[in-house]
Amino acid sequence: MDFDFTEKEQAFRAEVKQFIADNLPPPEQRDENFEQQWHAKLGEKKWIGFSWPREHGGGGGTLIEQFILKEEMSKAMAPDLGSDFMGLTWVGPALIRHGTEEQKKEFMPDLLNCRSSWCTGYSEPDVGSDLGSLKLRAVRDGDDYVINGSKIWTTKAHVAKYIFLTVRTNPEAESRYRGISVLLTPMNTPGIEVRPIVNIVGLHHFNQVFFTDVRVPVSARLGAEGEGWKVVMGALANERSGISESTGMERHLEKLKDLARKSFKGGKPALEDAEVRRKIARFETQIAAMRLNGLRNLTKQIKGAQPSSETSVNKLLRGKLEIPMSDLAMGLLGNEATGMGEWQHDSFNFHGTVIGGGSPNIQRNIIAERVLGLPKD
Amino acid sequence: MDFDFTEKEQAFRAEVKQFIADNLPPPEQRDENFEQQWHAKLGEKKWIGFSWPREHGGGGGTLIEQFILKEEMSKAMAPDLGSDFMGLTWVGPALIRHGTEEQKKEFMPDLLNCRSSWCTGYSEPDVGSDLGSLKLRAVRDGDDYVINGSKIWTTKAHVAKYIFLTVRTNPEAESRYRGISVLLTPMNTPGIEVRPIVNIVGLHHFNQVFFTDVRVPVSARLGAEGEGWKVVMGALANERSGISESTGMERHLEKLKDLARKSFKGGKPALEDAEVRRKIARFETQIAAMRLNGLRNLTKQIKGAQPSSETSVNKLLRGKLEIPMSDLAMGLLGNEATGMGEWQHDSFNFHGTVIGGGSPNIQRNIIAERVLGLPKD
Amino acid sequence: MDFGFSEDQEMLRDQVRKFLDDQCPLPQVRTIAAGPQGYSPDLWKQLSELGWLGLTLPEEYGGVGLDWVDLVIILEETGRTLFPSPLVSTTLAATAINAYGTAAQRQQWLPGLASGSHIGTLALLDEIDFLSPEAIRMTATSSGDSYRLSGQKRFVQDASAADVFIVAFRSGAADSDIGLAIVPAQQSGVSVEDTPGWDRTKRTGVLTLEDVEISPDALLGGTMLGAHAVETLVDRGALAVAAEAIGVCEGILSLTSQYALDRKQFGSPIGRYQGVKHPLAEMYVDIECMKSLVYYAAWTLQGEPDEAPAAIAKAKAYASESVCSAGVNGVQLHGAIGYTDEYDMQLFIKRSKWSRATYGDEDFHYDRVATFGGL
Amino acid sequence: MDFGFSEDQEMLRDQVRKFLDDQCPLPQVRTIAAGPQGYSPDLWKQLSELGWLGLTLPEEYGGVGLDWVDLVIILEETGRTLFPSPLVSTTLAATAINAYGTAAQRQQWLPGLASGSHIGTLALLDEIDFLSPEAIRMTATSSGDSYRLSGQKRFVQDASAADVFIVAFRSGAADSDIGLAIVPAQQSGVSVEDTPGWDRTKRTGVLTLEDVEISPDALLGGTMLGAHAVETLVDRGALAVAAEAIGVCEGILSLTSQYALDRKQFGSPIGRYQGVKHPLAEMYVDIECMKSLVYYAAWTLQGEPDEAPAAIAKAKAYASESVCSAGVNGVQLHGAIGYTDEYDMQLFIKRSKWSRATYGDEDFHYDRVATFGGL
Repeated sequence: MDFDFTEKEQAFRAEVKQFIADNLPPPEQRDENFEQQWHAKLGEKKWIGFSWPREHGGGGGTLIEQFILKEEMSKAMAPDLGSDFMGLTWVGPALIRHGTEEQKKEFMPDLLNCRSSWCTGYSEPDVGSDLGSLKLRAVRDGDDYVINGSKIWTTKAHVAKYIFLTVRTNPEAESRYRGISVLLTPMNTPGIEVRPIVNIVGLHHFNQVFFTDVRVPVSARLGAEGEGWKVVMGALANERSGISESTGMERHLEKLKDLARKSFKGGKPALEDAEVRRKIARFETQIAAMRLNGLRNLTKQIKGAQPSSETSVNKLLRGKLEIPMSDLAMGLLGNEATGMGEWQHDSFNFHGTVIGGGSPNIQRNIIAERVLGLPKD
Repeated sequence: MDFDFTEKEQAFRAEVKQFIADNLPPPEQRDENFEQQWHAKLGEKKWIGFSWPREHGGGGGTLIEQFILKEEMSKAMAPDLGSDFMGLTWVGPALIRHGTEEQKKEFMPDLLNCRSSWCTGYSEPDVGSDLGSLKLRAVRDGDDYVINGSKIWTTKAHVAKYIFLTVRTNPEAESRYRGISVLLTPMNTPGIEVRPIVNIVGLHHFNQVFFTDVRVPVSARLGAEGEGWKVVMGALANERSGISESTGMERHLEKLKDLARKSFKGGKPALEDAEVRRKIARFETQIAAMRLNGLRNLTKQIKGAQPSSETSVNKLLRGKLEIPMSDLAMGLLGNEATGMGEWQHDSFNFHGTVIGGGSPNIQRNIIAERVLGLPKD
Repeated sequence: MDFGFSEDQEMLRDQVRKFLDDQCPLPQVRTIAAGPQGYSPDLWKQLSELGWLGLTLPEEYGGVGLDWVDLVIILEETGRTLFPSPLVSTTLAATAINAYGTAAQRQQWLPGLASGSHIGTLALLDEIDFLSPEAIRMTATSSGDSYRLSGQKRFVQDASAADVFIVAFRSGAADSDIGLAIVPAQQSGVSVEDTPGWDRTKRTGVLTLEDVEISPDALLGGTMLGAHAVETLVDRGALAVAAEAIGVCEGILSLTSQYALDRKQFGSPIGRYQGVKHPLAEMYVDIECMKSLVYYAAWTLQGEPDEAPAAIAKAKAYASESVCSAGVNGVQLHGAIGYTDEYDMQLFIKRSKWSRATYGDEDFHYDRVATFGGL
Repeated sequence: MDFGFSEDQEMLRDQVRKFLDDQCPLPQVRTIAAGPQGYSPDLWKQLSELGWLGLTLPEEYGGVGLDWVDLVIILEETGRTLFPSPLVSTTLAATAINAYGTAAQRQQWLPGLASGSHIGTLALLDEIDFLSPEAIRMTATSSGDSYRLSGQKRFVQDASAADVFIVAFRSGAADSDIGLAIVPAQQSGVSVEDTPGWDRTKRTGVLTLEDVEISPDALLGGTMLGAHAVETLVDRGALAVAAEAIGVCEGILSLTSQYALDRKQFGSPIGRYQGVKHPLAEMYVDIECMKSLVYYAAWTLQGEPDEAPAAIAKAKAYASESVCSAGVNGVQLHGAIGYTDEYDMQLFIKRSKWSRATYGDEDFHYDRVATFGGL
């Protein structure tokens, strides 16, 4: 057991810090051109797709280096590593494993150069987030699939150029996890219609996407027909330590501490209130545990263990932290809580992130069933 | 809406207070003869079975008067109203509704004079507390029932003279709630064996009771054959406001406040700790709500509403209060928590009362299914 | 002892419920909330005709002469339907004038407030957002018989709609130096700005006074009333918000239970799962407790006034805590749909945050419960 | 960076686990706990032979020269099986002497503690049960080169079993006036009384000193070590108890998960219900977090000593809170059987209360986390 980073890792951390010092302006000085310039610089460093193999245009970084990179970026309030979150998280890893040469040639360069924008089509109405239940039907017709049905909660579908689309190609497959295929589909394909879903804070991120006789060539299929489950799961398995759950929380904790330092409670400084202090200390402790959980999982993954349900622990912790942290902040704000501001916004917005990664109850089911071996309900 | 008690009720409260002042010594002065003398005096006042009709030897008290009586007795740390808790809670009300003249003559006088001691046979191994699932078989043989099987968690079976025994007389009944009968059975009947179950704090209250070819005459049956469910439910319905859940908690709260007043936390008086103060305030608020819930239910019952799941609310609240209250007390005790004493004892013992009345999860199911109409799991 | 509602009270509830369900269902609430005024003058007029506005005022001033137990019935229902109107604010302003005003002040203001031709509100809080009289910092300067007031009052409910403000101020450092002024919106030096907030069914604003004259007949009760008057009004506000919070929770429970019955997963309703049904059962328990505590607190106002502050503190503490968790659980149990603008759950969670904070959150009131309880 | 155990460490765990499962399963734990000594001298001898007693001591004193990460492995397992022995106490006493003792003191005491021929323990707490050096009130009187001590130390772990006590005292009011004395049990004026408690696998007692002489060579380190030494030892104690608490939670989780699989209701295991499976999932999450925090804290002792106090505070705070709720949920999920003497769950909940309180409960340590965190 050794929490010291190697000299190489420490050197890499120093490099990242120096890069940030040289290139990242504070948030208030970032203009509209900033992100593009920033991503160009990241691209030069090969820090977009940093952990992907070099032969696919990635940076060939280790998982630890990737963690260091992400941690430093998060501390510095840098934007995401790349503009196409869905593409980098889902499409790239799946392409590397399952893509044909043509597919790689078509999509990889744009992914790494921040010129792509992908959305992912998983959830469907009345089905929820269980991929095994997906119903969107694709019927083979010559060299095309013909698709009818709809996807929902499709983030950024209204701005994406492509959709990483899961469809059911064989409804009679022996298991409901077979018979699923993945199609790399341009969003401007005729028959695709996007209906916006405005969220609780009035923003448009989600969409419902309708497919009416949409024709997609067979050559757009990623992986073998009926093997879409493996394609999706393989992408999921890319980095599953849950370490990324904690970095955002650390940033959030610092903001909460700042708020507490300047707040009053019962007419006295909030930091004199034993309950406020202990609540924040509890958050700090849980977030420290999340970070260490992530590092333990990362170690296991580096040593070759197949990641399974480990991320559920940190996802659950995050879901259990965000709402109480926001409740405490709103309490510190007093009547200000009825106004507008970052904390007020978060107190609604957190519900999206808490539900988004699979609700706390889903994480609890996963842990109880897959780790503890309890029966399904 | 009127929380004022009537003049008659206020006069009754004054009478109870005066009686207590005249007759109840403080706990430390109560000797071994005290309970017997106390119960004799209660019997003279007709305060044992106080709400039962006068023609059955009861006191003819109203439900409000009964509440006043119980509340004052609890405040004064008086022992129970009568020595035979199970007999008075279950057997008496059932006898009044369903007993034959012979049965009433045989059992009622002893109940009211504290000469009886009943236990109740409901739970069975592998069945839990769901009466509809009970299996203990009674087969009719001439003028007798022959009983084989066992009951478990039978409180006081080792000292009781009689058992209020639920048996299955007809396993082929159309519903599992029919085919149950109640037999008023002497514990010295041949074939009954009692195995003690020692509890978590080393005390013997529970037992498993084994029945091997136990013969009970048909005349011992209370109510019609196969109608035991109604007999039990009728007894249950006697007073179901949940008001009695709160009186004990009020006493407990006062003790907790006393403990907090003399405790230290982080080297300072515990009452300077905002979290300790708020936790106790929250308990006080919840207990106030319990008392008022009880009074609201009592009002409904007096106005003729059939009591249903109302008691579940207070039972659940009690289950949710006892453990956190004990946790706070143990925290205030610091290292003393590892020793012996009332709070330490309670911190284990509460689990008995929390589970005893139906666990919090059972209460939640009852509320969700019977009140909110959600489907059974 | 009778802890139940009378037949008249049950009829009042039926009437209120029918009116709100017919006249202002949630689509209508959205329309009103999206508008600049935040209430419907047309519905406001109808409330006056129904007698809700002067419900607790004496009949001689156009009121109905009922008490706060009856008012609680109305507020539970306006909470359940998220009805947007300055009803609570106007009632609180009228309560202040009725309780502390001179005969002339009552005669001048109460009939208009009861008839709805005037909208009133309290303006108690200064920059320091602490609901204790000691936090009132707005200090008057004396000018002959009059006072002159400058400064800002924040978190003034329905500020933009109000015609008249009951403004707390002080003339000196002592508790007895606290007074309340009746300040008409059109008086010279008075201005109002709306404060943006997420719950558009409840409007809040900032009242700015620039050298506003408080003549002797604008000084409520004609004298400095002292800290106790402010505490009493804060208590009334807390009780009103707690009563509405009951309804908010009932709305959430009903919406979410129905969703749990309708929404199927693997072929059966999600309400089957204990992970769903247990939080809903807890919500029901909370509602029962809130009702008990709020009804009792409302009764104490007439029945046992010395008990009222402690009873109200308990009611608002419990209500703040419960409405907050009902909002959170309501959204969580809905999943993604609860997080959308088009589904009504979002209206309720927004109100839940408002209800928790307004007139003191759970910590503020639990601190009071501890003190009242001898700790 | 490698946040995993080495092969040697995994082998150590296997060895410990096998030994405890073979030599001291729960029926044997009950027998030992029912006895007057509270530990088995026979097993104690075997621990010494296995090297557990001197695990972290230098080899020159008969130790194994490993570190606290290795010790944590043993303690997780002794926690899981509720193994009753003065292992933690003896380790803490030896740690004190090894860290602060003079060469002569180390030579005199460590070989005996490593071989198990001596049992040691810390005696830090006075009447005032507060784990801060400022609460040490036992004050020495000077007598030539020596000190003389009178008074009582409470909550002394394994007091009756111990041959030697490390006693905290002060010679003046300053933090620097705090010292530690090595007091053999057989010294004149020393007496011990067992304190009854519910968890008989952990023994506690009161140490009474009546005018006991502390000669210069009995003064640990030959000097007044100051408050920091006491704080360091409290931290070690907290870490040891937190490490055992991991095992206690694992024991509860395994017992309760098995019960949830075995126990049928309406024909299917109760582990199917979310009301059962969700608390068990939470227990698993707590265990993972405890492990992360405890392993890291143990590593800081060598790897980043400045970080150790904050890391240990987090570990013990989380452990105290989790072990307490694991005990409660373990019993509750078992239902009535969890409340019986014959079922093993009762042993675990009793230990959980002990683990929560000993060397500081969650509030004590969260208060420290807040301070360390800049609040």
